[in-house]
Amino acid sequence: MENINKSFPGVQALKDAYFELNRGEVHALVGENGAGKSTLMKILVGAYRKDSGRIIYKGKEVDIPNPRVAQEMGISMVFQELNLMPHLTVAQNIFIGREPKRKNIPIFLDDNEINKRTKELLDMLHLKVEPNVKVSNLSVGKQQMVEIAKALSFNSEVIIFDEPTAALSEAETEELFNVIRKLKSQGIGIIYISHRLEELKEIADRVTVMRDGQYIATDYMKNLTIEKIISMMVGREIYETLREREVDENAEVVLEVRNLKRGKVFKDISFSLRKGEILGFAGLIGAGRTEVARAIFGADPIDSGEIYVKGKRVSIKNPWDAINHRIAYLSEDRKRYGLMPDLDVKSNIILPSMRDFLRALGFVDDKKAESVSNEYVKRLKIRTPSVKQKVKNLSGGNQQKVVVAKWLLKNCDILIFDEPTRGIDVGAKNEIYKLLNELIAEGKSIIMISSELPEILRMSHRIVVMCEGRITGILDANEATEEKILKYATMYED
Amino acid sequence: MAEKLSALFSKSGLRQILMFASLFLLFAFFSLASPNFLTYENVIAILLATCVNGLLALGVTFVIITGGIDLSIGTVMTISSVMSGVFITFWKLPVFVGVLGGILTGVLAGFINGTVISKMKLPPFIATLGMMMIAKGLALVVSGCKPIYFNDAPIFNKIAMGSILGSIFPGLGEFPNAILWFILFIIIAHIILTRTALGRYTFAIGSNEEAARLSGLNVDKWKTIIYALCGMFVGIAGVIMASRLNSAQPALGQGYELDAIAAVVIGGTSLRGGEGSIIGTVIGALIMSTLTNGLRILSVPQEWQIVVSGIIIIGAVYLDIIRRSREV
Amino acid sequence: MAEKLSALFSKSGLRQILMFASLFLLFAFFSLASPNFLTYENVIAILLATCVNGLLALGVTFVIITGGIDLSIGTVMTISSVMSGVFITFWKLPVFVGVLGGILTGVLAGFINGTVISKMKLPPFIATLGMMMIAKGLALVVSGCKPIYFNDAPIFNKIAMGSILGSIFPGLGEFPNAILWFILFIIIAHIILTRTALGRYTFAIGSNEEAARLSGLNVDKWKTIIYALCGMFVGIAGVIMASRLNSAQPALGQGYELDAIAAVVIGGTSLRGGEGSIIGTVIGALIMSTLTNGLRILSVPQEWQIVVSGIIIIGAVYLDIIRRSREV
Amino acid sequence: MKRFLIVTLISLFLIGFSITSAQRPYIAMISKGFQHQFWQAVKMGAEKAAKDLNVTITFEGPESEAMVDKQIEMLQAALAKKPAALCIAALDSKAVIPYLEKAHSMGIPVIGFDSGVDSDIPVTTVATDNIKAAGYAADMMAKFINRVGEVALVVHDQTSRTGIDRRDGFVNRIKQKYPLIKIVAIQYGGGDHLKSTDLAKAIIQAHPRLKGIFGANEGSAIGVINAVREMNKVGKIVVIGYDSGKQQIDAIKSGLMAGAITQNPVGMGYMAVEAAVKAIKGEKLPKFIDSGFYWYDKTNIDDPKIKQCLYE
Ligand SMILES: Nc1ncnc2c1ncn2[C@@H]1O[C@H](COP(=O)(O)OP(=O)(O)OP(=O)(O)O)[C@@H](O)[C@H]1O
Ligand SMILES: Nc1ncnc2c1ncn2[C@@H]1O[C@H](COP(=O)(O)OP(=O)(O)OP(=O)(O)O)[C@@H](O)[C@H]1O
Ligand SMILES: O[C@@H]1[C@@H](O)[C@H](O)OC[C@H]1O
Ligand SMILES: [Mg+2]
Ligand SMILES: [Mg+2]
Repeated sequence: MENINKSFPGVQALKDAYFELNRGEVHALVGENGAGKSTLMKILVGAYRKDSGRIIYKGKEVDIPNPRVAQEMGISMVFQELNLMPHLTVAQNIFIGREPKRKNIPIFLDDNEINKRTKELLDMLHLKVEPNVKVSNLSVGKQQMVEIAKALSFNSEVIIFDEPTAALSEAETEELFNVIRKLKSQGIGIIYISHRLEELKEIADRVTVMRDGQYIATDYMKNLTIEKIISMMVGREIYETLREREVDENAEVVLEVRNLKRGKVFKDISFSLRKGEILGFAGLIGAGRTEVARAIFGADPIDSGEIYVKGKRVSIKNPWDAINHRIAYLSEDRKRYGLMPDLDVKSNIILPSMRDFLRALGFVDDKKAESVSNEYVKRLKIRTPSVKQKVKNLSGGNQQKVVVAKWLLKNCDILIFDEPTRGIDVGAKNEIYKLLNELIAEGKSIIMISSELPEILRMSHRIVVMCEGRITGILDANEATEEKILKYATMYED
Repeated sequence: MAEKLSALFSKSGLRQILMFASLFLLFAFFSLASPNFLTYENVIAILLATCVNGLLALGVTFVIITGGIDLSIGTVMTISSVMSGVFITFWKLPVFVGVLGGILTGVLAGFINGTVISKMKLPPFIATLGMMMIAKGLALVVSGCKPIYFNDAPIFNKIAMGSILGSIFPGLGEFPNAILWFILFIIIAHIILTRTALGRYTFAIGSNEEAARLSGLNVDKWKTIIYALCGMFVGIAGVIMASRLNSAQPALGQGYELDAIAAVVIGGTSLRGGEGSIIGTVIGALIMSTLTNGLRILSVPQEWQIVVSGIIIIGAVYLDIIRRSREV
Repeated sequence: MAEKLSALFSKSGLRQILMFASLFLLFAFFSLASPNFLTYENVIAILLATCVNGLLALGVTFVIITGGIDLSIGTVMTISSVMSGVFITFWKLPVFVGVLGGILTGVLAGFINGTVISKMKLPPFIATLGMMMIAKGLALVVSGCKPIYFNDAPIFNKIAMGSILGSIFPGLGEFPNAILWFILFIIIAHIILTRTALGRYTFAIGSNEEAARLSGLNVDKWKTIIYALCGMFVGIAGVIMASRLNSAQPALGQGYELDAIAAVVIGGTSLRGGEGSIIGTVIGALIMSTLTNGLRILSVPQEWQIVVSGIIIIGAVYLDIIRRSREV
Repeated sequence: MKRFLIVTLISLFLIGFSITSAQRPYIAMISKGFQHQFWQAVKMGAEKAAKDLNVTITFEGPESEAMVDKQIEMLQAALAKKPAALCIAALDSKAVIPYLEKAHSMGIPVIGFDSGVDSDIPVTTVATDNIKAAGYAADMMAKFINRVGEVALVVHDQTSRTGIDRRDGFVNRIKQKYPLIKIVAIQYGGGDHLKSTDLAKAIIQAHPRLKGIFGANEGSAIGVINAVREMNKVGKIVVIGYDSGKQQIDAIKSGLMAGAITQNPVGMGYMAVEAAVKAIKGEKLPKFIDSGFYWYDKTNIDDPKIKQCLYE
C-alpha cells in the first residue's frame, strides 16, 4: 500500500501511509490511538474507499471497492469493533454469505453442515461455545474469538487482526498465537495490530510504526526493543507506572459483598474493598467477573446476597441507586454499554454528572460542559477535532478514553473498571495507571477487572480470581504470580 | 417424525404453542359469550377476513425483519388489483395473464421501493410513503376513479371465492379458496424465511447491516430483493381482494398498511429488525380479525368496539411479553 | 451579535440554511407557475394550514428522537379537543380551564403511553396503536358521536383565529393567532431539545438506551416524561384545531399521525433515534403544506396531486441526503 | 392491568349475553359509515323506530366509504347472528350481492337504504335521489349568481356513490342548463372539516373571480364556510351546502351560506326499520321508497317540516 490518503469530516486520518506485507510473515502495525491503523486496514478490505494512493497485491495494482472483492482476493479481517450479527447463531455468523446448500433440496440451507464446520473451527481454537447459540448471548471475549474463527474460515492468504487480544485473557491469547504460527507456516501473511507491545516479542517478525496517519518506519522485530518501538510511536520515552502507596490495614471497608448469587452465572461471591485499595479481578473469559460487577452496579438483578457500602446494608436495584451510593461502573463493552455514539464527546462525558451542569429550569450550562470536557480531553489525551465531535467518529481507543472521562468526572468513591485499558495505547495506558494512583491517593477505591495479567499484577493490592462463576482465590499482591493466578483461574477446568 | 414430535414438546416447541395463548383466550372468551361465535361458518368468516391483511402482513414481515418498513403495501395492493382489472376487463386478456400482471405490479412497486432505499439511500419510511401516494394516485388515474368489475370473466371470482375443498369434501360446505391460498403462502413465506439464503440474509441485514456488508453480503441487492418479495405478497393480496369483491376498488387500501404492520408487531416481530417469525405474524393477524369479528358478534356498540380492541391488543402483547420474560 | 452573524455564515450555519433548499425550490417553482401563489394571503394560508400538523410533528419529534414512535397523536388530538368541548360547552367551565383541560388530556394520554412503554415494556408501536384506538373510541363515546360547538364561548374561537398581530400592526391585515402560537411552541420545543437536560436525555436515550441507563439515567422516568411532553403538544394541537373549527369534531384525527411523522422524517430526524432537530421538523411540515397548497392552486387534478406529492417528497428528501453527503 | 382486562372482558360478556338473550326480533343495519353526523342521524331515526315497533337493532358501518371489504365483513358477521331482517346501505352496488343472496337463501329479508344495489333481492329501498338533489342545488346556485360566472365544488370523495352522484348531478345540470357558468375546480377533502377548509382556501386563492362554491356534504360545506370567512369573502362568494348540522344552520341564519340541501336522514332510518318490520311480517312493500330531500334557506329554516330533517 503506497501513498494512501483518507479524510473524514474534520480529520485527515491517513497522509501518504505506506505498508507492505510478505508471504508467511507476521507483520505488526503499531501506533498511538487514532494513528490511523484501523483506517488503513479498512481500506485494504474494502470497508472504506481511499481518497488516493495505490494498493499492489501480488505484484498487480488492484481496486478494492467492497468487502466482497477483498474476500475473493483472499484478504480477511478481524475488526476492532466487533462486527457480528447478534441475532444470528455463531455458525450462521461465520458462514454468512457462503452457506452450503442441502444436497437433496438445493435451495435450502444446510445448517447441520455449517454447525459441523463451525464446531471444527472452534475446536481448533479450543473454544467451548456451541455453534448454534445466538451471538448476543456471548460475552465480549467469546464474541472476539468467534470473529477470529470467522476470519480463519475464509482460508485467506492475508489475515488482518485488529487488536484481537484486547478482550482476551492470557490463555486465549496463547491459543490465538498457536493458530497464527500455524497460519504463518502455511505461507499466509498476517497483519497484527495491538497495543500489548510485549506480545510483539512473541509473535511479530516485522513491525511498522505509524504516527498521525503517517508512515514512520519498518524494521525486523529482532532489531527492536519495546522501548524503541514506543519512542517511535510517541516520539518520547515512557516510564512504567507501578501502584503507589500500600493500603492501610485498618482502612475503612467501603464495599462489602456477601454471598451474591445470580442464576447459574455466579454464586457465593463474597469479598471486601478498602478505602484507597485497588482490587484486581482476574479470570478467564466467561469466568463471570463482568456479571458480578454489573450486579453490584444494579444493571442486572441478583437472586440473593447482601451488599454493604461503608458498613451500611444497601439495596441497589438499578444503576442510579448505585451511583447514589457513589459507585461507578465502566463497562467492558463500550459500544453496547458505554457510549451514545450519536452524541458528541462533551455530552457523553457529562451525562452521568448532568446535575452539576444544570442551571435554573433544567437548562444545561454548555459553556461549563465544554470547558470541563476540554480538561478531560487534555488530561487523557483524547484525540478529537473538538469536544463537539460525535463519538462514533473517534478511533476505538479514543472512544474508550471518553468512557473513562465520563466516570472520572462523576467522581464516585467506588469505581468498578471493567477492562479499562482495552484498546488503549501504551502511552495512554500509563496515563490511566497514573490516574488510578491519583484516585486512590484521593481516597477512592477501585475494582479493576482485567484480562491482562501484567496489568493486574502491577496495579492491584489484592487480586480476586474467579472461575466458572465462583471466587477461587483472593491473593495478596506480594504473593501473587502469573502461575498462581492461572492455577486458580482454571481450578474447575478439565 | 418422532424427532419432530419431541421437538414440539421441547422448550422452543412449547414457546411456539404458548404464542397462541392470547388467541386461544380470545376464542374461548367469545365462544362462551355468544353461541353465534364458534360456528363453522363464523370460523370460516374469520379466516376469510384474515386473508388479505394476513397476506400483506406476510410480505411486510420480511421487510420489518430487515429493520425497514413498507407503508406502501395498502395502496400497492390497490393498484395491483386495479391492474388486474385493466388487463382482464379493459384489455380482455386471459384471467391467468391478468392475475400475473396484478402480482407483477406489486413486485415492480416493491422493486422500486427497494432500489430507492438501497441506491438512493432514502429512509424506508420516506421511500415507501412516497410510493404509497404514487400508487394511490395512479390507482385512481388508471381506473378513472371507478371500480372495475370482473363480470365478464366469472372464473376470476372463483380464485378466492370458489370452494375446491368443498367440492372435494362436500361435508366442508363452503370453504373459500382464498383461505387455501393464504395457507399456501404462509407455508411458502415460512420456508423462505427459515430455510433459504434469502431468509438468512433478511435476519442478517436486520441484525447488523454494517456487519452484514463487511461480511461480504451485497446488502443493496438483497434489500431490493426483499422489498420486491414483499411486493409479491402485496400483489397476491391485491388479486385475492379483487377476486373476493369481484371488483377492483381504486379508493380502498390506504390505512391497510397499519393493520398489517400491527399484525406483524403483535406477532412478536421487532420493528428494530433482526427478529421475527411468520407464525407470529399469522397469529397476530388472526388475533386482529378474531377480535373484530367477536366484538361485532357480541353487538358491542361500534365506538366501544374500538376502545376495547385497543385495550385487548395491548393486553395480548403484554401477555406475550410476560411469557417471554419468564422463559429464560 | 457579530459573533452570531458570523456563525450564521460558518459551515454549520450554512448547513442550516441549505436545509431550506427543497422548500425554497418548491416556493420558487410555484411562484413562477402561478401568480396566485406568492401573495401575502396565500402565504398566511399556508402557514395556518401548517399549524396543526406542525404542532403534532413538534411533539412527536421528541418521541422519535428517543427511537420510539407515537401513533396515537392523531386521535389523542381529537379527544383533547373533545374534552375542551366537554369542559367549556357541556360543563360551562371558563374557557381558560377548558383549554387547560384539553391540553392536560393530551398530557395524560402521553403519560399513559410512556408508562405502558417503560413499565410494561410494550413496543411503542403497539402501546400507542392501542392508545390510538382507545382515544378514538372514547372521543366518540364522550361526545356522543356529535360535534361539540363552542358558540357559547365566542372567545374560544379567537384563540386560533383572532388576530392580535393584525390589531397591533394594522398593515398586516389578518394574521391568525394560531400562527403565533405555532411559532411560540416551535421556539419552546427548540429550546427544550437543544438547551435543557430533557433534550439531552432525549438524544441519549435514542442513541443508546442501555448505555444511558448504565450512565445512571432513570430511563423509564425520562421516557415517560418525553411521551407526556409529546402529549402536551398534541393537546395544544387539539385546542388550536377546535378553536379554528369552532367545534370539536370527534370523527376526525385518524391519519393525522402519518402526516406528522412524515413531516418529522422529511425534516431529517431518523426513526432509529439519536438524531433530529426541531427546525428540520418545521421545514418538513412546511414542505408538506406548501406542496398541497401549491398543487391545488395550480388546479392539478386531485389524483395527480397525490402522485406528484409522492414524487416530490422523495425528491426533497433525496436532495437533503445528497446535501448531507457532500458537506464534509 | 390484569384486573382491568378481566373487568373489561366480563362487561363485554354481559353485553353479549344481554343482546343475544333478548327476545325481540333483531334487525341488523349496515350503513356506509358511523362517525358522520349524517349516519348518526339515520341511526337516531332507526333507534326511534326500533323503540316504537319493539324490535332490537344494531347499527354499524366502516370507517370510510372506501372500505368495501370491511363492509362485507360486517355483513358476514351480521348474518352469523341470524337477524330477522337486514338493512344495508351498500358501498358498492355489486360487491355485496353474494351476501345478499346468502341472506335471501337464509330467508332473511333485505332492505336497502341510502343507496340501492344492482339486484332484485332487496324487498324495498329507502333512499334519497342524490343526483336530483344536487341538480336542485345547481339550480339554486345559478339563481344566486345570476346564471353567470365561475363556480367550484368541494366534494367529500371521488369514488363513493354519494360523492359521485352529487358531483355529477351538480355538474351535469350546470352544463345542460347554464352555458355561462363555468366550473373551474372540483376538489375532494374526504369530508374532513380542517382539510376541506384549507382546500377551499386554495381554490379561492387560485380563482380570484370565483362566484360560488358548492360543498357536497357536511364536512365539505363547513370547510367552504370557514374558507370564505377566513379569506374575507363573505358576501362575495355564494355558498351552497348539503346536509345539516349546527354550523350550516348558523351560517344560513347569518347569511354566510345561501342555503343547503338536506336529506331526511332521521326519516330514512325510521322508514328503513319500519319497512324491515313489515317485511318480517310478510307485508307487501313498494320497490322504492323516496325519503325525499329539501332545499332550506333563511326563509324556511324554522318550518317544522324542514326542521324535522335537520340535526344540530
Ligand atoms: N468514520 C469516521 N469518521 C470520522 N473520523 C474518523 C472515522 N473513523 C476514524 N476517524 C478518525 O480517523 C483517525 C484514525 O482512526 P483509526 O480508527 O484508524 O485509528 P487507530 O490507529 O485504529 O486507533 P486505535 O488504536 O484507537 O484503534 C482518528 O482521528 C479518528 O478520529
Ligand atoms: N446475556 C447473556 N445471556 C446468556 N449468557 C450470558 C449472557 N451474558 C453473559 N453470559 C454468559 O455468562 C458467563 C459470564 O460472562 P462474563 O461476561 O461475566 O465473564 P467475564 O469473566 O467478565 O469474562 P469476559 O472477560 O469475557 O468479559 C459467560 O459464560 C457468558 O457467556
Ligand atoms: O356525510 C355524508 C352524507 O352526507 C351522505 O349522505 O352520505 C355519505 C356521508 O359521507
Ligand atoms: Mg483502531
Ligand atoms: Mg468481562
